[in-house]
Amino acid sequence: MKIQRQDSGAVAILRVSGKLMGGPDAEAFQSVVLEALGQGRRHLLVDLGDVNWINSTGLGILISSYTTLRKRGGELKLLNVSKRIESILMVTKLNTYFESFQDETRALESFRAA
Amino acid sequence: MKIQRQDSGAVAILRVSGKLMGGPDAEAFQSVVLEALGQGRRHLLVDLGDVNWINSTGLGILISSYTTLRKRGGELKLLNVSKRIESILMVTKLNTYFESFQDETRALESFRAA
Amino acid sequence: MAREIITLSFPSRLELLGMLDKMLEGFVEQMECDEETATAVTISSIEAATNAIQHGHRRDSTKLVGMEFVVDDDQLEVRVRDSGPGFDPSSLEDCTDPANLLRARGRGIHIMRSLMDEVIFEFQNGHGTLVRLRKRLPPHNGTPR
Amino acid sequence: MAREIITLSFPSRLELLGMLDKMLEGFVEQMECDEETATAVTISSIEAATNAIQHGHRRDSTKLVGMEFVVDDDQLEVRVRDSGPGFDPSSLEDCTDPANLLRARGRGIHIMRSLMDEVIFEFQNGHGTLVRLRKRLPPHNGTPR
Ligand SMILES: Nc1ncnc2c1ncn2[C@@H]1O[C@H](COP(=O)(O)OP(=O)(O)O)[C@@H](O)[C@H]1O
Ligand SMILES: Nc1ncnc2c1ncn2[C@@H]1O[C@H](COP(=O)(O)OP(=O)(O)O)[C@@H](O)[C@H]1O
Repeated sequence: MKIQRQDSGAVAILRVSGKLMGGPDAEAFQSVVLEALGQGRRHLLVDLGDVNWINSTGLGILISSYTTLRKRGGELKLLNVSKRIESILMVTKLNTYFESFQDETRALESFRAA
Repeated sequence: MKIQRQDSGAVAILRVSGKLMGGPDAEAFQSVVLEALGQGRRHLLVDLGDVNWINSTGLGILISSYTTLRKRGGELKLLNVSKRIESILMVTKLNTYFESFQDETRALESFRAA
Repeated sequence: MAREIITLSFPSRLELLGMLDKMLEGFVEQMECDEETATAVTISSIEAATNAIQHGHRRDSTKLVGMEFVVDDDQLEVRVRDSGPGFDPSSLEDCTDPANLLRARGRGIHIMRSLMDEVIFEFQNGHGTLVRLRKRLPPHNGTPR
Repeated sequence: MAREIITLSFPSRLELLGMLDKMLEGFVEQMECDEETATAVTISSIEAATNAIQHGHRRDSTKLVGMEFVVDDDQLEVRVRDSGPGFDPSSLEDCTDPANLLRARGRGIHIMRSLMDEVIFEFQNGHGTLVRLRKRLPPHNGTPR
């Protein structure tokens, strides 16, 4: 897993690539999230477009970050979710928590509207 | 393996996709070549850009077509050869027979210049 | 077509799940099954292998995870074997219960059960877990899968 | 790191070579080896498996091709096993000889020998062929391959 961060107002966009599968990825992800929070980014838009691979343990990483942000009044939304990740979100009912977008501009606007 | 044919003067461009590995592919390829020849296309430009997979048996398909064309005064050239196919052509010294291009316009011009 | 079996075994390292994923991609591709089946088989096999590595073998790379892909005309069965302590499937909590929805873990088996037609666990008293994941296949056009 | 072995077995059908290719892609990716090694291992393994299917088993899908990927710190060995009649490697013609250059076949073993450091054939008197393909690995940075 690799993460690149790019900010847009109060939103930190995290562009994730590679595999998202728990273990060491969990700590790496968490530390980027905490750094963004520390620098005043309350919201997170996670771009999964280059994630070719996720399992339920990787999903746990997103959930932990979601919980962290919610405590501070922030939101976590997803961008460019593949069919495969969509399937996992559906059967676990996590699609009710993670709002998901295919268009970056719209995703960013949705944070501002909130 | 799938083949799409597109003509440009005396050159038939064959856009191959999928796997090229002998067996049934050999007959399918040969019949497209014979059809093109029958319709007055003496030269062949084989676009391997969408071939994700080739083995030495698949190489044999290209060689048979090359031989068929040469007998009728035609040429066979390659377009968009991947690193992997390049490696196979190198170690088998077949790069001395198969001229190879990354640019379609140049490839077509090379037939006209001949 | 007669039954066909493909077998794979690999050390218990999470890093090897990427290789398994690629292999599954090639496997479902050559089976020419529909996309829903392909996604279900791929995701579920990886969940079961993840559990074998993490819970069965506690990431001890000297222990091997064994997999079998058994293709019949009308169904596909993926078997995942580890030599760990086993567990009690009846004691699992429902991860879609609102109270559990935001837990970081506990979704793998639910995902398998949701995507596959049948998920069977077999245990050999402390000698390992065998997970059998079954998916029915729609009638096929006669060429080998 | 201690020696690691991944094993795979599959019916003798050329269509399954696509799956093998994908698996190899994932395998070399997680080994994090250089591109030259990755290409060599992938191409050579497929050539050896093609021969096992075509020459060893004459595409009889009831016969299984067995493969082992043995990773040590300093080398990688791919073993490909069939139960066919074997052959005499010393009688092969040189496919790069101008007289043979335009033959449609006879390049597989040459390709393996060109790309790998060592190619060893072992025969068991009509009980099969074992091809061992070896590639030395450059010193690694200590993380598991
Ligand atoms: N192969 C296995 N060996 C031992 N225990 C297992 C195995 N698979 C699952 N379990 C147990 O079942 C629980 C639920 O598994 P699962 O639904 O996949 O969620 P998670 O792996 O995220 O905990 C695990 O936490 C573990 O206790
Ligand atoms: N596994 C095998 N079992 C039996 N014969 C084999 C095997 N591998 C190779 N051979 C023999 O060696 C010859 C050369 O093989 P190779 O160089 O791969 O070229 P090709 O497969 O195109 O003929 C084959 O034609 C076959 O006679």
